[in-house]
Formats: sequence, structure tokens, C-alpha cells
Amino acid sequence: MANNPDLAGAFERDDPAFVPYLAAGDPDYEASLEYVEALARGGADVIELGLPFSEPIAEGKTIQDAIVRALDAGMTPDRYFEFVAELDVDVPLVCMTYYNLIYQYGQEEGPRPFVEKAADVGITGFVVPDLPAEEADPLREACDEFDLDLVFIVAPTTRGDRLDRMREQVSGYVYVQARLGTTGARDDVSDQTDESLARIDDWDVPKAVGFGIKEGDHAARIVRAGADGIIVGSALVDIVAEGYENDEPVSAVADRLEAKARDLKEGALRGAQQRAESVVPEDQ
Amino acid sequence: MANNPDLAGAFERDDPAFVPYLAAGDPDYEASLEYVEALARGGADVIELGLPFSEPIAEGKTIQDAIVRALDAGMTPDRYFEFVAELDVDVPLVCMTYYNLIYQYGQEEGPRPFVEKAADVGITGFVVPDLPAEEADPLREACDEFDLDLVFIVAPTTRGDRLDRMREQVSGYVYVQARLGTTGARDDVSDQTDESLARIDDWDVPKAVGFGIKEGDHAARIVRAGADGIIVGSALVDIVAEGYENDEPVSAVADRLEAKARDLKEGALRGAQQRAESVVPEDQ
Amino acid sequence: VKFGQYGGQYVPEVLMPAIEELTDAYERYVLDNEDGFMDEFRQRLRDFGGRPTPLQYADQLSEAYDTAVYLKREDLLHGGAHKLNNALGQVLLAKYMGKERIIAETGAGQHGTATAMAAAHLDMPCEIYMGRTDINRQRPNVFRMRLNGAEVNPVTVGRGTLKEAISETMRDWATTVETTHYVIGSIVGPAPFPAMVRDFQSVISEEAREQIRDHAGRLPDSVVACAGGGSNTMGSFAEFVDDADVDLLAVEAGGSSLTVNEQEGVAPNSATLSTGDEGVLHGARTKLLQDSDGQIMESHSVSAGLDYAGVGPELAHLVDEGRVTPANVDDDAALEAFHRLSQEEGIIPALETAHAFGYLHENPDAVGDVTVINVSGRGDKDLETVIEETEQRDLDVDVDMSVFEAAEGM
Amino acid sequence: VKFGQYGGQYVPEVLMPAIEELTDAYERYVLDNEDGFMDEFRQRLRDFGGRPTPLQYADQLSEAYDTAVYLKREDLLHGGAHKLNNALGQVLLAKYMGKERIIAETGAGQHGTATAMAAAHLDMPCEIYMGRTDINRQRPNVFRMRLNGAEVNPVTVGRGTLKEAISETMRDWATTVETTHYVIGSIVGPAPFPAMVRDFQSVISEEAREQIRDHAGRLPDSVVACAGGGSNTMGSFAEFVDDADVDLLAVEAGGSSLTVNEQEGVAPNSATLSTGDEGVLHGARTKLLQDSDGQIMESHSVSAGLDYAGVGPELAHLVDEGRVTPANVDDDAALEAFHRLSQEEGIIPALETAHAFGYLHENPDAVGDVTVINVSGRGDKDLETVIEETEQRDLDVDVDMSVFEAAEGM
Repeated sequence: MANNPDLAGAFERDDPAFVPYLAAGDPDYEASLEYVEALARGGADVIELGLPFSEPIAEGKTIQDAIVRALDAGMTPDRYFEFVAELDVDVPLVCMTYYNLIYQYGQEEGPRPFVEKAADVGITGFVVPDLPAEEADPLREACDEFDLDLVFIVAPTTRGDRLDRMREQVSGYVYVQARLGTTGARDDVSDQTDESLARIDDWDVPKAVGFGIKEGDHAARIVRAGADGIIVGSALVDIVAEGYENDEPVSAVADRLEAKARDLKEGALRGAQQRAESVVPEDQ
Repeated sequence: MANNPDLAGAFERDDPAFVPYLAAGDPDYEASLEYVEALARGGADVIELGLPFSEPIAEGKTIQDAIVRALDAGMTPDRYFEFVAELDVDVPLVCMTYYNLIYQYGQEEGPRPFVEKAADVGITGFVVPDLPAEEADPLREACDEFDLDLVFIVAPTTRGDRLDRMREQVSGYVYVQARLGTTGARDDVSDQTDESLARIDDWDVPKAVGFGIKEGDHAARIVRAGADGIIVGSALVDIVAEGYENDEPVSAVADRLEAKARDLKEGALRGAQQRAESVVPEDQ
Repeated sequence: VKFGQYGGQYVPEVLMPAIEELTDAYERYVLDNEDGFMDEFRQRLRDFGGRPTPLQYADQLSEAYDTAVYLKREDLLHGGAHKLNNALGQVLLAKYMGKERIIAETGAGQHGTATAMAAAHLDMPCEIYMGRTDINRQRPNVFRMRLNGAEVNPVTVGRGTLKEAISETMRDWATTVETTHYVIGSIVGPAPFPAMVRDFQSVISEEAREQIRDHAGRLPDSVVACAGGGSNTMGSFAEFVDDADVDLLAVEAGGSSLTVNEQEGVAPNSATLSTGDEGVLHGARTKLLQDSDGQIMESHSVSAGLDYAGVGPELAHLVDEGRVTPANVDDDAALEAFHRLSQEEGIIPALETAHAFGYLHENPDAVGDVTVINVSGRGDKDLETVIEETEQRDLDVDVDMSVFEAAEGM
Repeated sequence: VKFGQYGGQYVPEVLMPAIEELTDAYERYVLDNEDGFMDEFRQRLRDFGGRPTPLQYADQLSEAYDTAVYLKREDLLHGGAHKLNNALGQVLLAKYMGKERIIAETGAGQHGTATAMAAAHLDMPCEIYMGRTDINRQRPNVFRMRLNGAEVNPVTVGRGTLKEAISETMRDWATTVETTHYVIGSIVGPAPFPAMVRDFQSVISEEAREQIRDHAGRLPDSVVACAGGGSNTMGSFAEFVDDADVDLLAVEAGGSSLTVNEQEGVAPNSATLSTGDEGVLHGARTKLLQDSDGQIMESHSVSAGLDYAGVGPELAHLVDEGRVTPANVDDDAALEAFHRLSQEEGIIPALETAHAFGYLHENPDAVGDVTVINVSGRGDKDLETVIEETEQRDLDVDVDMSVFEAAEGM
């Protein structure tokens, strides 16, 4: 299976990857370009770029709202590809979307045309939250053909056979879902993360933890627990939403995104350092 | 069975009886006394004096409204007896009411106490619209004891056995219901009247026709057809209602009642004369 | 035509021939199954009405009251209440009699809707008299009658409620008696109505008696039913009357109080069997709520369907005989029972029906080890009333509806 | 887990273990009747639900269309629609699985009320997600759910309707999946839901197939059912699928037009089987109303219960196979059929159901000599909508409601 060196290479033991998410086109095409680029400046190692789907069943309210804004502003799969092509960033881009958009793009031909186009504009891999390993073969094949990675999500409920099946299919990195539920920033960090990480300890793909990470200290905590990277979505989308609601200048919002990215990246680095030094704080 | 000479005697072949109805106490005790006395002055031969019951199922809207007014003004069986005792008229009075009031007055003793009291204050007979011949024995017995008449209603639907049963029970006069339905003044005169009168032609009690008679010409038409008397309620109650609604002086309303009574009585007399002369107009 | 001293035919002479004709038809078609009338009636009750209705063991109630509680599910009958048993029987009978038109009165609208449904089903023109006030507070039932093709005639006399509607229907009947059948909605009115309506409704106890033998292996210790006019009551009791060991409990509306206000002519309840005395109303001698003069009192109950000042003469007689035990529960207890059955058994009962469950709650020891309770109707019609009445009271069991504010506020 | 190319399990990984657990439970309890699950289910459907529902010969319709029309009366099921068959099955299954809590989404409120009833009956805590907009326009159903003790959670995202409620329920489930069962309301969603819901609903055709043999002495020439998500449809068809001579007609909501507005992302209909194309939605590959990019369109129908952009994968497959014939009737025809059935048969159908009768009216020759039509639900819930929509249109069959003005004016 494909294993794009750019993607797996972004995760290093002493330089854990910071993987931010934004919905492409939120709140509009131009601003969104600025925002994504700001994340890269802030230290993103990989960017998960959402292609909005009208029924985002795996998302929490924050990202759902972002998707609604992006759709209202005219985002479509074709516009998304233009967007990716136009982006001026030098980190790997992962396309996060729902399967119907991938499937429908190719009409009768299945996922291949979408993947081909994505590869063409510079996408490195996919995360498809409504596509479990059982249904992933056609997409996996297309990804292999075009040398793209297919990231799977390991949930706290994923155990036994399911883990094995996923391990066979996953490439790029594995997305470790930190807790039950849907995406969304939260104030605590779950013990489920440690258990999940332990279950896939011996996998040879990088482990990126997402769901609920809100600030640098969370990031540090997660990395100390063994993650190779952290995925942050809602905490960043919150900044975009706030800027949109308050009608802030794009540059001001971009600055805040960049600062937030920096805080998170630094947190991840701090975690890696603490882990290396085996400094485990009392509260653990 | 009782056959009070006063009552039957009020119906004469060449002087057909005019039998008006009013609800006692409508719209209040004092006015009602005046109104009843006005009817007597206008030529009433018998007066049907209603004792209001809360569920007057045999009445049309006009008389139902009268009953509501009388009840609201405080009419009760005891007040009714006072009313009768106080009335200054010299024609026979027939009490028209529903059976529950008669029955309940005597509590456990049945209709006797009511009848006794009625006889005591000067009532000559009864009409009880919800008491068919089948249920009338107890009341009939009490009437016999106190020498009061019990009037029955012959409806257009009354035929065969039912007529025979009623013929055995009736005394005073028979109330011939001119049409299907409930009480109420109407603009036409029904053919059903002729048929009903024909069916009881050989009965030896006087036949008084009621339901829908509105003016002198109707009265004449009915008497020509063979009636010994006419019963008029709603057309008179209308005058009371109008006076009440327009807040007219009692005396003015009484004058109109008296005039109306006179018109009806004259109509009846005219009918008798026409009948005697066998002058039957073309339209018959 | 009498039940002890009760019953009879206290109606205007103009209606007597129709009453005689009906008596004859009742005897021939209903009692003697002439022309297969009863067969057709039963078949239509089954296919159109949904009979037999189930007898259900109530898990939660049985546990709570430590007695086997079985529910006779008349709420599942077409139209949502036992009313159809009677309406369908009478409309079909009218058809057999060659009548061309159906009239009926309705208070809360349940009998009116059942009659309109039966008339549509049997293709008979139908007019329903309903008080102006009731029309405005029972809009959904008016919709249903109109949708079924019935005319709804507003009665504007007096308070514009059931009493006035009955008088108005009597008036129509007195005028049209030759072609029209008046479908009386309960075991009241002149003979043969009380016996005939009972016969149409007794399918309830006929089924229940067989079903309880299947389920419990024996007859119940008691049968409990709410009582207004009494048609679901007698329907639930009829086949058990001869089973001397089965207690028959008729639960009336205690309203807000059993004390009457004679001055105002108001009884703040409809507990006719418990507190009324003998009189004559709407064609029959029976127990009534009346003042000492014999004027009929205004009855009151949170449940419109129990809100009637009379009761079926047969029930009055069975109470005098000691065969039926009258009981009553007040508005609060009925509302609590409504909430309890809804929450614990997943059955939203009619407010009428809730009275029977209020009795069970207050007297769990009175019903024996095995009891059958008639769920006479479903409560969809009562939702607005219940929400409103619940908000105004401090009940032990209720429910809050703040979801609407939440839905608006967010 | 597939029906041809349709079906599958397109859900977030976090839910997959629950889906596998459910698949296992479905196979053991439903298919293999382990621990007597199916026996208990059938018994509760009978005693609590009121099964079997009758198959009724429709006198007036049969005469009007010169064909023997039989009505399968799911409107008589407890709660007023076929929905309880599935809700009761799933809540009972959740209990057998040791789940502690039930969640469900609801649009018009029918599935929510059925689930709340079943949960109350089986003593399971229950929460229903419902869009803000739907809460405010379906108040009686919200009342009913609350009365049955269910929490109703307003969903305020987006338009506040069914789509949003589904997403929100998925979110709850993703969080609480270990203790909670999500009761999906139709033959949609990831496997095993479509097959499982079909199995719970197929009691409809199981009964109807036997009943029509009793009544007509043979199998019908056709079975007609309305189709939204498709649970009453597959329930009506399931046992007839192998009877090659029985035509299976699925009648969808044609809405105001079959023409979509791609620009606005709006399909003014819900005719998924007739006009949709393949895609993946809410866990399954099936036919969808979507734009050329694959974004789901807003569907529309005067009937809230048919207003869904997807359809059960099994139905999509049977249509592709030519075994099921899709059809559709528009809003006007459905409203007229609503009035017609109400007036002529005394049955007020759900607006969903009315579509099946609209089809019969427009295609009396297409149903053969003997047809079975599923009366999937009663229309009490639709009264306000029907009155409102009728007033705005010029229909061939309707009814006027001037009685209210008469009642006020007099």
C-alpha cells in the first residue's frame, strides 16, 4: 500500500507533528486561503483540509457550523481542488471529507477520478470519517494507484479484529480518536487516549491523536503519553468562527490562528522533550 | 277520570277556545303577572302557564329562551304556586311543565304532593310534554284524586294503538300538535293538522291545535279545519322577548300582548263562523 | 324497558312512534339477528373497528400495586375509544331500518367523531349537533367530523355545551323523526337506548371475560371502569354481572369537590351514582344531579366526557342492587393517573379513562389479586387540557414542557 | 449486509463496534429467536400494540374503482401508525442486549412517539432528538413524547429539521455508544438496521398475506404502499416478494414537482426511488436526492413523514431488479386522496398514507382485480396541516371549515 514519505516523514519522535484542521472555504474562499497559510506559518507539519459535505455526521457543532459556512460561500469539490492548487504552503495536505463526495465525483467509476484529481493538485492523503475499513477497498486501491495515503481513525471502542483490519489498511498515520463522541474542543483530556495508544503501541505508522485538544498544555500531555502527533480542529475553527461573527479583518484572524498554531506546536514539542526526559508530573 | 267542567267548558263549538301560553316568571315575576293578566283581558279562554324546567327538550328556541329568562329571574315551583295564587284572572289555568319537577316536588311520594298543591292554588289541569301515556299512570291517578285534568299531546306521528291508549287517559282537552318538530311560530299551516284532526274526529274531548300558530288568520284556518281551540305560545313569547330586549315598559308590552290575543281570539271566532257557514275558501 | 324503577320512555309524544319502531328493530335485528344483522355488525367491528382489542398485562402497574393488572385496550379501537362499538351498531341498525339520515349530539366530540366515522363507512348522511363553546375548545374533533363528511351544527343557546346540544338534537329529531335516526351516545335516553347501547358495548366484557381466562386462567376479582353516562362501564361489566364473585367498580368524576352549590345550581363533580338522586332526564328515570326543586345541576369534571348530570338507568339500578360499587376520584387524582399511565406503561389514556387508574392508585387493595381495567379511550384529544390543567396544579406526578421554551430560546 | 450494490456500513469508526454488536444481537435474537426474543416481541406486539391489525374490504373504494380494494389497517396499531412494530422490536432488543438507554431522532414526531411509547412500556430511559422547527410545528407529538417520560432534546443547528436531528443523534451515539442503543426509525442506516427494521415491520405483510387468502381466497394482484424511508413499504412487501405475480407498488411523494433546483440544492419532492441516484448517506449506499457534486438536496413534501432525501437500500435494490415499481403522486393528489378516504370510508389517513390512495385514484387499472393497500397511519397528527394546505389550493375534493365562523358569529 501507498506510504507517502512526505506524510509519514512529518512525524518524528523528537519533533511530533502538529496537524491542524480547517474546513476549506470557511468562511469564504479567500479568507480560508489566508487561514490555512497562517497555520503553516505557525508550525503545522501536516494540514487536514476539510472538503465540506452537507451531512457531516461525525462532526461536532463547531465543525458542522464551519461546513455550513463554507457551503454557503460556494465551496464545491472542483473549487476545493482549485483551492488546494492555489495554496502556498509546503506541508503535506490531507483531504478530510465524506465518502459520498468522493464517490459521486467519479459518477459510475467509483472513487478513482476523485483520487486522481486530488493527487494531481497536491493532496497527500485522505481521512474519510464515514468510511470504515470494511468499506474502504475501492478507495484504498485508488490511493495505492496514485501513491496517496489513507488514514484511518482508531476509536476508543476499536478493539480486536477491527484493529487488525485497520492496521492492514492504514497508511500515512493513524488518527487516534481521544475520546468517544464527535469532534469538538474540550477542557479535559481523556484517559481513553492512553488506553488507545497502548492498544496500537506496536503499529509502525505514526500515531496522531485528535478530538478535544484545545491548547498547548493538552498537546504536551498527549505527546507525553506517547503520541507522534496531535490533531487540532475545533479549537482553530472557533477562531475562524469568532472572526466571522465579529466581522474581524482576515489578517487579524490569521494572526490569531498563527499564534494558536504556535502554542500548540510548542506544546507538542514540550511534550516530546518531557517524554524524552521522562519527566512525568505528579498528576499522572 | 277527572274532567274538570271549567276546562272542557271553555271550548264551545261556536266559540272556540283561545289558549295562550306564557312561561311564568318571564322575564320576571311582576312583569309576568301583568302579561298573563293581559292575555286574559285579550280574550284567553284557558291559559297554559309554563313552569320552567332547566332541560326543556320539547321546546323550540323561543320558548327555551323564555324558560332561561324565567329561571334566571328566580322562578321555582314554590314561586310558581305563589304566582298562580296571586294571578287575577278568571279563566282556567293549565300547568305546563316537565315531569322531573312534578316528581321531585314530592320527593319519595311521587307526583301527588305537586298535584295537590297545584289544585290548592287553582290549577285546573296539566300538560307534561315529556310524559307519554305509557308513563302517565301515577300522575293520572293524582289528577283524578284532586279532580284535575291531564292533557295529552297528539302528534302527527301518533297512530293506531297509541291513539287508543291516549284516548283512554286524556281529559280536559287534547293538544293536537300541528306539525312535526318542537314549539315555534311559523309562517305556514301544515296539512298534517287536517290529518291529525281527522284521526281523532270521534274523540269526545275538545281538540285544541298548537305548534306554529302566529296570527289571527292562522287561527281561523285551523278552526275552519275542525279545531275546538287554538294554542299559541311562541308568537306571544316573541312579544315578551322583544320587550325584554328593548327594555320596554311592562305596560306597553302588556298592551301588545293583549292586542295580539285579541287578534288570535277574533281569528278563532272568524274561523268558527266560516265553518258554521261552510264557507271554505278556494285555496283549500 | 325498565331496570328496577329506572329507565322508561319520558319523551315527547312526537317521538314515541319512532321509539316504538326502534324497539321493534332492536328486538328483531339486535336480539334476534334478523337478516344477519349481528353477524354483519360483528364483522364490521372486526375489520373496520379493529376488534378484538387486546387484553394486556400491565408490567409496571402490576408490580407497583402488587396485583395482576390487566388492561382492556379499547383505546385501540378505530377512532380511539370504545365509542365506535355503539355508533357503528346504531348507524348499521338505522340502515337496516331504512332510515336515510343520522343525527347525533356531542360534547367533547368523541361520540360525534365515532358517529361521523361510522356514517362515512356506511355511506349515511350525518349531522352532528355541538355547542358553540365545545366547538371552539374541541377543534380537532370538529375537524375530524367535517373530514368524515358530517355536517357540524353549532348550538348557540345557553352555555353552548352538551346539554344544549342534546336539546337541539331532540328538536331536529322531533321534526325529522320519520326519516332520521338519532344515535344516542351512551346507555342513557329512553328505552330501548340504554339496553341497546349496552348490547353494542358488551362486546368489551365478552372479549375481556374470555381473554382473562386465557391470560390468568380464571375470572378477575374485579373489573374497574370509569363512569360518565356509563356506556364503557356497562360494556365492561355486562358479561360479568352474573359472575357474583367479580366486583364491579364504577369510577365517577369527583371533580374538585363532592359538595354541591345549590344556590348556583352547580355540582363541582359528575358523581351521579355516588351522590345523585332519582329523577327524570333526557327520556329516562335514573339518578341525577339536581337541586331540591328538580332542576338539573351543572356538573363539572376536568374530563369533558364524564361531565354529565345523569347516568344510565341500568347502572343506577345495579348500584341500588349492590351489584355495582360506585366510587369516585377527583380531578387531581385523575390527572396524576393520566401522567402515571403515560410514563409507566406507554399508554396515554383519555382523561375519562384516567379516573379508573386514579381509583386503582388510591385503592390498590380494593381490586383483589387480579383486576381488569378498561382503557376506554386514548388521550390524544386531551393533550392541551392536560398540559394546561397540570400547569395550574401542584401534582405528585407530572411533566414539564420547558422543551418548547428551549426550542424557542436557543 | 448488502442488497445488490446497496447497503453497507458507512459510519464513523467509533460506532462500528456497536454496529457489530448489534449485528450479532440481530442474528441471535431476531433471526434465531435466542432466549425467546421473537416470542416475547410478538406477544408484546399483540397485547400492547394491538396486532393483528385487520384487513378491511373497502366498500366505497372498491365500487368506485371497480376493483376489490383491501385496506391493511396499520393506523389501528398503538400510537396510530406502523412505527411501533419497529420501535418496540428495537427497544426490546436493546433490553436483551443489556443497554441502559435509548436514543432516537424524529422529524414529524411519529417515530419519536412510537419509540417513547415502547421505551415507557419496557421501562427504558429514552431521549429523542428533534429539530427546533419540527418541535414547534409538531407540538402534539412533543407532548406525547414528554408525557411518555422521554426527554426531547431540541436541535437548533441549521434548519432545525430531520437531517440535523439525525446528525445530532449520531453525535450522542458516538459519545454514549457503550450503554446506548440508537433506534433508527426506518429501513435506512448502516447494516444491520435495514434488514432488522424490515424484519420487525414484515409482520404487516405476513398478516396481510394470510388475511387476503381468507378474505379473497387468493393472493392480491398488487400491494400498494407509500414510500419515504420505506419501512411501511418493505413491511407491506416483504412476504410478497417471492410471489412473482403480485405487483409491488411503492408510491413516493411527488411534492410540487419532480424537477429539481440544482442551484438551490432543493428537490421539491421526495421521489428518491423514481428520480434519485446512487450515493452514500447516513450509513448506507442507496438511492439519494443529491446534486451532481454529491451534496444532499433538501427534499419537500406536504407530508413530513415522507420528506427524506434517502430511501432504504433494499427498496433501491428491488427497484433496480424490477421487482418493485416506483411511482409517485403530487401534493395535491395526496390531499385529495386524504379527503376522499376520510369522507368515503370513515378513515382519516396519515398524509403519508394518502399518497398510496392518490396512486389508486390516478391508476385504478394498474392495481389489478384485487389489491391490498397499506393504511400506514392515521391522520390525526395531520389535521392542522391538511386544513391549512387545503385552504391554499383548489382541489377537486375538499371540505370547508366555516363551522368555526358560524360558531363564533352566532
